[in-house]
Amino acid sequence: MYSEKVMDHFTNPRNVGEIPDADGVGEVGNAKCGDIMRIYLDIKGDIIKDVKFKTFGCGAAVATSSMVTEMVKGKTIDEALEISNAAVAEALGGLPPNKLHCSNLAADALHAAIKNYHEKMTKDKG
Amino acid sequence: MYSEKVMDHFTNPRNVGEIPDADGVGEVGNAKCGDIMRIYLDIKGDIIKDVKFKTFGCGAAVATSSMVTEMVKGKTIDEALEISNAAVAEALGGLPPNKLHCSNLAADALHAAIKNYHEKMTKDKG
Amino acid sequence: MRKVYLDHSATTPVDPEVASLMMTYYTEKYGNPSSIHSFGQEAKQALEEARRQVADFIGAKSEEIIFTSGGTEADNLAIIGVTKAYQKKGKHLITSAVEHHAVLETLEYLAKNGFDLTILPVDENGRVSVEDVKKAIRPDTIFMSIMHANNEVGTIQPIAEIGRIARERGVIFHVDAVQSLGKIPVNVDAMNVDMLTISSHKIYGPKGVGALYVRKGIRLAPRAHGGGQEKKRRSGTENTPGIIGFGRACELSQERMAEEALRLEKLRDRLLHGITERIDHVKVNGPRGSERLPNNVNVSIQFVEGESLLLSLDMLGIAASSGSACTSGSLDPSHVLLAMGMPHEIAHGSLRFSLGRQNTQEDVDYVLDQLPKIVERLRMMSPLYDQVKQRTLKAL
Amino acid sequence: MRKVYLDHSATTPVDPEVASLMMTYYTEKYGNPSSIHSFGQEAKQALEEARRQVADFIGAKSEEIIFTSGGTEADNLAIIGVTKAYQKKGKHLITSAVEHHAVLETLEYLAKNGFDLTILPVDENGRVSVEDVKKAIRPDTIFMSIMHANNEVGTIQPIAEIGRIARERGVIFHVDAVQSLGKIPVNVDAMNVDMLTISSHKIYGPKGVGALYVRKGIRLAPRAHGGGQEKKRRSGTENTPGIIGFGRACELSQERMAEEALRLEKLRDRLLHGITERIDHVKVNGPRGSERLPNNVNVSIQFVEGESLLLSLDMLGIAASSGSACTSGSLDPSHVLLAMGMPHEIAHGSLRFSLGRQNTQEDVDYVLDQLPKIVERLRMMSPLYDQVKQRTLKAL
Ligand SMILES: Cc1ncc(COP(=O)(O)O)c(C=O)c1O
Ligand SMILES: Cc1ncc(COP(=O)(O)O)c(C=O)c1O
Repeated sequence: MYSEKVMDHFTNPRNVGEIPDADGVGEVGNAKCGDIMRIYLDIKGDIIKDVKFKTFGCGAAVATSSMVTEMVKGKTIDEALEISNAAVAEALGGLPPNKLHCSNLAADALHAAIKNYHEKMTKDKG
Repeated sequence: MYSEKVMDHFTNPRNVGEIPDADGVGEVGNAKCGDIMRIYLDIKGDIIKDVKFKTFGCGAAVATSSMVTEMVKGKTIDEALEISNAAVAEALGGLPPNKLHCSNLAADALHAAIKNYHEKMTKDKG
Repeated sequence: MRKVYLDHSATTPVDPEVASLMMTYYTEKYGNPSSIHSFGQEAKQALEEARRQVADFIGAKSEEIIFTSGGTEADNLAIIGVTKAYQKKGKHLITSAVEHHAVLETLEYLAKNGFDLTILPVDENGRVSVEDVKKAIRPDTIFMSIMHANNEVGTIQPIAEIGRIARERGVIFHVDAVQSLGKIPVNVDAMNVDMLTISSHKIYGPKGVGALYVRKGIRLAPRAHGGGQEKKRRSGTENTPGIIGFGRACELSQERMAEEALRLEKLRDRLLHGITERIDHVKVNGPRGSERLPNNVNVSIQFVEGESLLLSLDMLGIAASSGSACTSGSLDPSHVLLAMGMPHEIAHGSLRFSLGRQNTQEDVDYVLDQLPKIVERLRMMSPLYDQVKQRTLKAL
Repeated sequence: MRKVYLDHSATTPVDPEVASLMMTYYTEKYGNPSSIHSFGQEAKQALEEARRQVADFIGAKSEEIIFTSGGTEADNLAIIGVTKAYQKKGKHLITSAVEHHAVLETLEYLAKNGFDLTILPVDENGRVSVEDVKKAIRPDTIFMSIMHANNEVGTIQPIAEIGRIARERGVIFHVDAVQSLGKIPVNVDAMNVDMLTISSHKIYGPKGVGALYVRKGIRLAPRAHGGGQEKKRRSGTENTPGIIGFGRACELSQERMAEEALRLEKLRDRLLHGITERIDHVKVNGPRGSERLPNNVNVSIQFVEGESLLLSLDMLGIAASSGSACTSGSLDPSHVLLAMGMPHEIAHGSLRFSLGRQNTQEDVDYVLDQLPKIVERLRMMSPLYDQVKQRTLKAL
């Protein structure tokens, strides 16, 4: 069903956990649908220094969460905003068709975290 | 499909053949239906002295023809008239349900031969 | 790696004796039972012997058995065949909310095509109420389908009572007994049943074979047109090797059932109790004791998702199944768990273990050893579990 | 006793290699392909590999193959599934008089339920005329079903030409290729076909498995409701071992076909000529040469009845089949022979020998040795033969 890469990320997910007092936190999905992804960002200047995730969901949900954290670490915010759900799936060597919708939201969680960071910044400034 | 007794009568049919100048000849069925049975009788007084048959038809048609000739030999005409198609099938240990109609006409052929005998008698007398 | 197959409700291995019997009919006695030569007649005889074996197992007569390609086809044939034959009598149909999709989807298809369908609710253990059945029957009710035992949570329905009511009210009663056959007694007379579906691959027979029992006198419109096999009720060259395998599997099940059910019940309870003892925030789904299939364990493990559990178990050689929506690719988890009143978020984390002949106590203990570690690992990853620890989310 | 099986058009033995492959999937790799654990995924992979093998053999894409329980189900699904999906476009259907019952009876069922059916005649060799096809198509024609090769007399139809016309006129074209597969090339593109039925047990695969090819873009209403297998087009737990056997059987057929067809053609002609040389009053049914299946021999032997011939042959170990009415228990002999203009009385005495992989020249010579004696014996018993000798009945 899943590619080896997906199974690798599911079995040994990278960057699991939380960042206390994170600069940005984003969450998508809900328990009713069976998938929740939460992403924590540590941002210095323009750069994503550290990233962690917590996910409730299927194999694809865990693997895409893990993969997006790998893809984004060390990148600028603008670069991070360019990462799409499709790009995450592709980096994993593809996902089964029925997993492309509800379980492939990791990039959305990332973008939500960045949005949260921007909002905090604006509040801090304001 | 067929009982052993049917197969025995099919393989080694009794009394196949014709009786030249038979006292009675009866035929039922037609080639279109796939079954023709013809029975020849040699009658002395009231007694069926000899009987032969020729049959075009399936295994059941041949076996019932053979069986009826065995059943009738040496019997009186009245006894012969009491033999029914069902009795022939029973004597053979039964027939498959789909053979009980079109292929189980040997007693009818016998009765036709007796009728033919009576007709001849009447003509001779008349 | 150790392999522990605990998905016998999905399918079973073919009994080696059954398989080797089938081999003979694939390669040596391969005649078409419609042929009149010896090859054909030899196959025909074996086919009729299998029909007798199947009929015997459910207390029916041979001529009341129609062989099909499986439980799904038998359910479809029962429902569509009978409603077509009796549609002039009425248009109302009854079923329950926890039926297998082969029943539910077929009835829903009819509901979209001029029939009127009542779907009975179930209680929190998945049981249909006899009172509800009584109330649901109308003068124009022609047909009712209620399963014997549920494939997900193992709930056994009060079929004999429901059947008695159906008979009193002149409603044709179909029962899907795919999951109960071979596990608990199935008898068409004792159960007051008019039609019954069974499937070979759930009882150590081959896949692709099933049967529909149709009580003598019930009319059925055929769905497969052609050579007129199965007394014109199901055309198509008979799957003789498969049917013969099914027949022998019935016979073997019949011999072993009583003893095996006791053995499985012990393993079932050991697994059920072990899980609830070792893992917190776990809910047992379905009834306990004799109202539950002897081989079914179904639990919801909160704050983790079913497919993740399955994949993690699989990596340790344990094969189970789940009522998670992610497994099926739909958004809604198991319709059975939802009908039992379980919230979506908990249903997503459900696991079914279904025990079978090869399973031993060591298998159960292996699961009890591994499952808590898996759950712990997944909960550490779960944003929901945090909230429980912080008491912002309600736990079971 | 010598055993000579000459009824390969009725069914074939399963190739030993195919059978042993199936065994593995019955007893070891027995997972349900819908399960996400390794047992299930292993089965799923093998299932998809089989789909590719089947698709390859007929020049289709994997996703255009729907597995069924046999040729009969595939024919039914094609005809009922497509007419249901397209009934708003028109109600006129076309077929030929020599189709298999799985096609004819299904279409006749539709004709009784609001559709309009044209049944095309055939010539004395059993061939449909392309001109007749052209004339039969009306503006409201939605569907046409013409078989590739006839199961009784081996006539090969001009499918590619008929398909071209169907495409030009926007008529969906279904072909029953159950008898041609593995004997002559079958290619859905070269044949201009939209749907194609094939069956495993005619090509040394297991009984109870078939497939329907449905060209991409053609809509099909499903007939089996349930778990949504086969992309929701045919619900029911997949008969994985059977399907895997079918896949491998296709591959083996593909490898061996060209050579085997030449070998069988020689045996066929030896048998045909041998019979007509050794027995008088015999008619060869169906065309000669390349318009006939390489493995089919069909003759009518006048003044004797088919079932008697079959039984007599069977007692000598020879398995054949007949177009006699007595075989089927109906009054009318083969609808195919009647459609070819043969009188009833001659059709009753028809015999089909269908050759296969195990048959040798010795087998053919054994038949040529025995058949004349049998015919002689039966003719001696036949009241019709007398008449011929007395010249009161017309002989061929
Ligand atoms: C209760 C129930 N009914 C019907 C079916 C369908 O049977 P089959 O798998 O033989 O199509 C199943 C199994 O999937 C089942 O569990
Ligand atoms: C031409 C043709 N179509 C359809 C069928 C039916 O296929 P099956 O035997 O797999 O049901 C047959 C074989 O009986 C056949 O010869």
